[in-house]
Amino acid sequence: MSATFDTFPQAASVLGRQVDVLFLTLLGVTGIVAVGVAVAIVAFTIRYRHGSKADRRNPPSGVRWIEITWTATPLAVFLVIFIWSSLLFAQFHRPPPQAMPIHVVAKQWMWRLEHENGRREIDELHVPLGQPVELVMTSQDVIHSFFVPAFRVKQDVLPGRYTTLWFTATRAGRFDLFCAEYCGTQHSTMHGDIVVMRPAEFSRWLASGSAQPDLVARGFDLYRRVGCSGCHEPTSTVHAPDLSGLFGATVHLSDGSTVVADESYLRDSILLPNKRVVAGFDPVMPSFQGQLDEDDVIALIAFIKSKRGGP
Amino acid sequence: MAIPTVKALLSVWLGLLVLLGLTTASAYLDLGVGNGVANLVIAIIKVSLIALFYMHLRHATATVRLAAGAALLFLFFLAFLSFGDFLTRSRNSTPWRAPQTTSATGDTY
Amino acid sequence: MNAVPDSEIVPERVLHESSYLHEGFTLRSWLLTRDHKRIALLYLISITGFFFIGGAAATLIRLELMTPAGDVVDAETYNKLFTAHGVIMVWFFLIPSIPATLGNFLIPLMIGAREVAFPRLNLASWYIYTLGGIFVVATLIAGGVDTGWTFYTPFSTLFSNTNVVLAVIGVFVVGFSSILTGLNFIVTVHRLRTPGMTWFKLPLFVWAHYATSLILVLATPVLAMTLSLVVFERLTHIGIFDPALGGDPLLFQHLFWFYSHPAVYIMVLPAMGVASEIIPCFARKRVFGYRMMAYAIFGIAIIGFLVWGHHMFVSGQSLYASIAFSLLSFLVAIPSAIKVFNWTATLYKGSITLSAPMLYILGFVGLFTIGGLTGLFLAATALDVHLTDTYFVVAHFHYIMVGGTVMAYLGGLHFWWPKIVGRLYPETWARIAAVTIFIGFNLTFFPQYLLGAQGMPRRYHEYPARFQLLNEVSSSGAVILGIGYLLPLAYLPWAMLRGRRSSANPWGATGLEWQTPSPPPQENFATTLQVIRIPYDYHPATESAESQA
Amino acid sequence: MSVPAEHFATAEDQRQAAELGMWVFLTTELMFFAPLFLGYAYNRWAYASAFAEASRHTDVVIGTVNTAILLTSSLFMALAVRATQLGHRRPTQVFLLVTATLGAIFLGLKGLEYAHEWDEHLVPWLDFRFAPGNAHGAALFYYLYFGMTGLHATHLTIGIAMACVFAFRLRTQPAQHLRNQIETGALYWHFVDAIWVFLYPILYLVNRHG
Repeated sequence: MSATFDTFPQAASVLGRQVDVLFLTLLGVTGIVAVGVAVAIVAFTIRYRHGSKADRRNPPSGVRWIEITWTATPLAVFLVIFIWSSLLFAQFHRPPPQAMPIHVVAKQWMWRLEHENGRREIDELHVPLGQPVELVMTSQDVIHSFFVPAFRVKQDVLPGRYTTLWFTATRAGRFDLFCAEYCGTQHSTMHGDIVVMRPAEFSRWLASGSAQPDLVARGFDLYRRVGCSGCHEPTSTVHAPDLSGLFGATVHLSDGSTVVADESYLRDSILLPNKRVVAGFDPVMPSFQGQLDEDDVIALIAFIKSKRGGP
Repeated sequence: MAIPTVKALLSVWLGLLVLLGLTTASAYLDLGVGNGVANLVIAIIKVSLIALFYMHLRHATATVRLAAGAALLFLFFLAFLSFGDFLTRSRNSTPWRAPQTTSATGDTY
Repeated sequence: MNAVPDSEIVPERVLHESSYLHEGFTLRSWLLTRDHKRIALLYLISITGFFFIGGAAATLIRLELMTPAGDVVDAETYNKLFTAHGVIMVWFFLIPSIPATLGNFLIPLMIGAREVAFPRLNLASWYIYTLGGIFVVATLIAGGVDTGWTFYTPFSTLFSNTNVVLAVIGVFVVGFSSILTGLNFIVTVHRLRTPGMTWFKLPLFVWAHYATSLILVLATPVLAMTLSLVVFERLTHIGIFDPALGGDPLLFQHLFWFYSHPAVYIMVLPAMGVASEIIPCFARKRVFGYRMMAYAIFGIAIIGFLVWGHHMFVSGQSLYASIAFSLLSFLVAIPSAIKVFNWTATLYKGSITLSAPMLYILGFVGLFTIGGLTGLFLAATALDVHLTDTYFVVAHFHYIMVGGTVMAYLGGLHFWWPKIVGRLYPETWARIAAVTIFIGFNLTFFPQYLLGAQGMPRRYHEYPARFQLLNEVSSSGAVILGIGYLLPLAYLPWAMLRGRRSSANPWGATGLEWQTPSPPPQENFATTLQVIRIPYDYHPATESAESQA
Repeated sequence: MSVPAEHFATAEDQRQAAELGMWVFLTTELMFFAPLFLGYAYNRWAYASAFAEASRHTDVVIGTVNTAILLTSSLFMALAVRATQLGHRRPTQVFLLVTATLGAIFLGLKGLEYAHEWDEHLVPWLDFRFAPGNAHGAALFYYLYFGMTGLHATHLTIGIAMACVFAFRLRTQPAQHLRNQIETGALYWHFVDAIWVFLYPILYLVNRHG
């Protein structure tokens, strides 16, 4: 047993503190109900025990206004909690635009994390204090779940798709990272640490380490090497969509629908190109499934993101 | 219980075959979304004919009708709520939240 | 709801000899019986066996978790243990527990019928259950399965190297036994009620089982097909749940929880039915708000179908769907709350005796209340993000399924044991067992709420050392809980052979099942009953006065 | 009227119980198909163009003829029920046998169709070949196609066996003795037919004009 024993350790992220306020409020409300029911049961059981002289005349077998009251009151309380919780939950799904992106690839049974400048980590993630960080995550095999109890965040990491999670750490230090979705034999050993550092310290840390090409550079290299440039360069003779300014834009598809070109869309377009074809183009792009691993796809997406459009 | 006439049974059968012809023919016209809708509507009419006349739902007790309808209702629940997920998955933002301060390079979410 | 049978008081000895237990003593007379009462006993024996197999797995799990390191069993064995525990307890104990034993035995008796509508199907359902059980036992013998009871894809389809197919076939098969039981109950309640037994004279036990049956027939087939697709996908390496092919694992989760969330209500609604019989009887008072109770049962059954997505708030489900499911989950809590309040109100101005069944049921109400209230934390999206997949969830559903269902099941077994075997259980032992189980249960599972709130994930073979103290408390509690469960296993069979003879109606209860001798004759009732009284026609004031006189 | 089982007060009670029981069973049957329908809807939405193209590779002639055959078999089943209700033994027997024969023809044609699909490499887990761009979606389409039609064929086989057993029993028993069984069995038959009515457009007619 460790030295500290905390029934409810303090949250170390911006949203985590708001979660705790909601948690404690709901704990108070439900505690009152639980104690109320328990007291009523014990009191009735003693007062109306068989043979006691309590007044039992006119026992009620249903009183309309009481029943309405104890239906409507919980309903009202629940609605308040629901709205409060949903507003908070929506924030979990809306990372601030300036959030620092980090790519996460989970596999049995480790976490691989990659910073935008190409610095990679395994089972350990360094993040700056007080700055929003957004994780774009995918899995190479089964479903995992990225869980940092101190930040009150958790998000399943799925194969074949990106999910995102964001937080802003409010305390420096080391925090547990768990895999929370059962993922096979060594599930319980798939943990790591989140290291929250002061921004200056973090910048130094980020710049250090073995020099590697950053994601965009790696993506550009792949872009030419696997043959994307053969069709997607504006000078190409093949009729293929231009990638400049694509990221974040609204894309019109051949079936008449529209989609915002986010990471998931780009990922699908590389690996399953015929799933969603852009309007006005023939479905001629080959699938790159099997040729590219998750890291490659991440690098390509980083490159496409870097190709901002406009003058 | 009422025993149906041969004539009634035959008319239903003819109706079913006509509807089959309709659904097949409609498939060869380009109606856009209309193709799927037409197929589905005709299938529902056909199944209703079968249920009402061949399966005697027309004369059945309320309980039996309820049993026949229950599965459809719960099938609808299943489809409605799971598609509620599938169709809204790519939309990350919520309309009721105040927009975040956009960064210089544009709001991508 | 009392009836006026032709022969209320019949010499006890005479009837004893013509009871359903005396219609043949050969194995054949049991294995080929179509008597719903005997089939109930067949189920009772089978599910008790599985309860102790599942319990053995739980014992090993708690033993492993005594220390942070994985030192008792290796990781793979641990995973197989919690999978076996889940699969067996969910499908081979909890789902059939109250419906297939007490429900089978009592529903025809409570509505004044001689049999269930389809006696042969009823027997077939037990054989199908047994066949499913054989597959699961075969899975264990072949080395077990390590997917967790949820069989999440793509782990179950492409990555697990264990006996997934065998286990899934077992669950698939046992599903059909549930379906047949549900079908039988629905038709029985519709078509075999005795004259005068209108819907609003039905005991709430029957209401609860009717609603449960609806869930059984509507949800179970979805699970059966979903699991078939998992097997197919595993064998052919193609399918709609496989992301490598562009399939979607969330599709599996939607389908799985479309069954498995309502399955929670399959487990707990019958328990509510049992509570609604026992509380009025030992409070000598009409159940408070009978109609509201009946509506609440139906509300739970139907809204319970619309909340499955709250298992998927962090799964990658869309934000909008999550919020909708969250709202619906809060709504389903309302009828549950109504039921707790109504049971409590039933005690007011009653004349209360704390016999063993009542002790179990008061325990049920308390534990179900805690389980239900903590469910609100999980229905709240923002809190669920932190709490889901931790021990908080484990504690929550054990409060509902073990604290709720198993307590009520045991309470019901005690309450109707005199009816089932014709003899009384030993009251003192039964009270000791009830209190032991209540204490042991809370010691085992309350610490798990704290563990979950602190962030300990579930299904962990080893864990950080700071979680050890609470795990030790939990494991110690499990010892007390285990002893508590062994007590009835000893004294209930003993009572069957040596207990005091019971009269037809030892509790002075009002249900029709008490209007026939204990144990009942094969045909249940000598004559067709005519129901004229309201349900739960108890009179606390006069009864309490009589006892003082 | 046959003598009711002892726990039913009257034969009419028993008949109604059997009818309700069969309807409840059909409810479970429909829910059993539900994951296939949902899986189909999801993937048709996700892979619209692949599903359209894959559907064009099905044999629409056999599919349409088979639909007509099943609808006709339902007519004969309904006629058989009518004959039973009137107590006509021989006609019941004949109608049942015609129904079963039509069902068997359906299965035969279905088998022929499967053979074609095998030749064209459309069986997803055995040497599946398809135009590269849509291969993933088409494989899922054919996966669901074989799943749904296979499950339907299994149900139909049970239905055929049932009709034959009834026809056989009618050799020695009067029609009224078998009335409950034939009525409920017919419900099952019509249900299997109704499932096909939905399968036909979603498998064969997704995009015929393209």
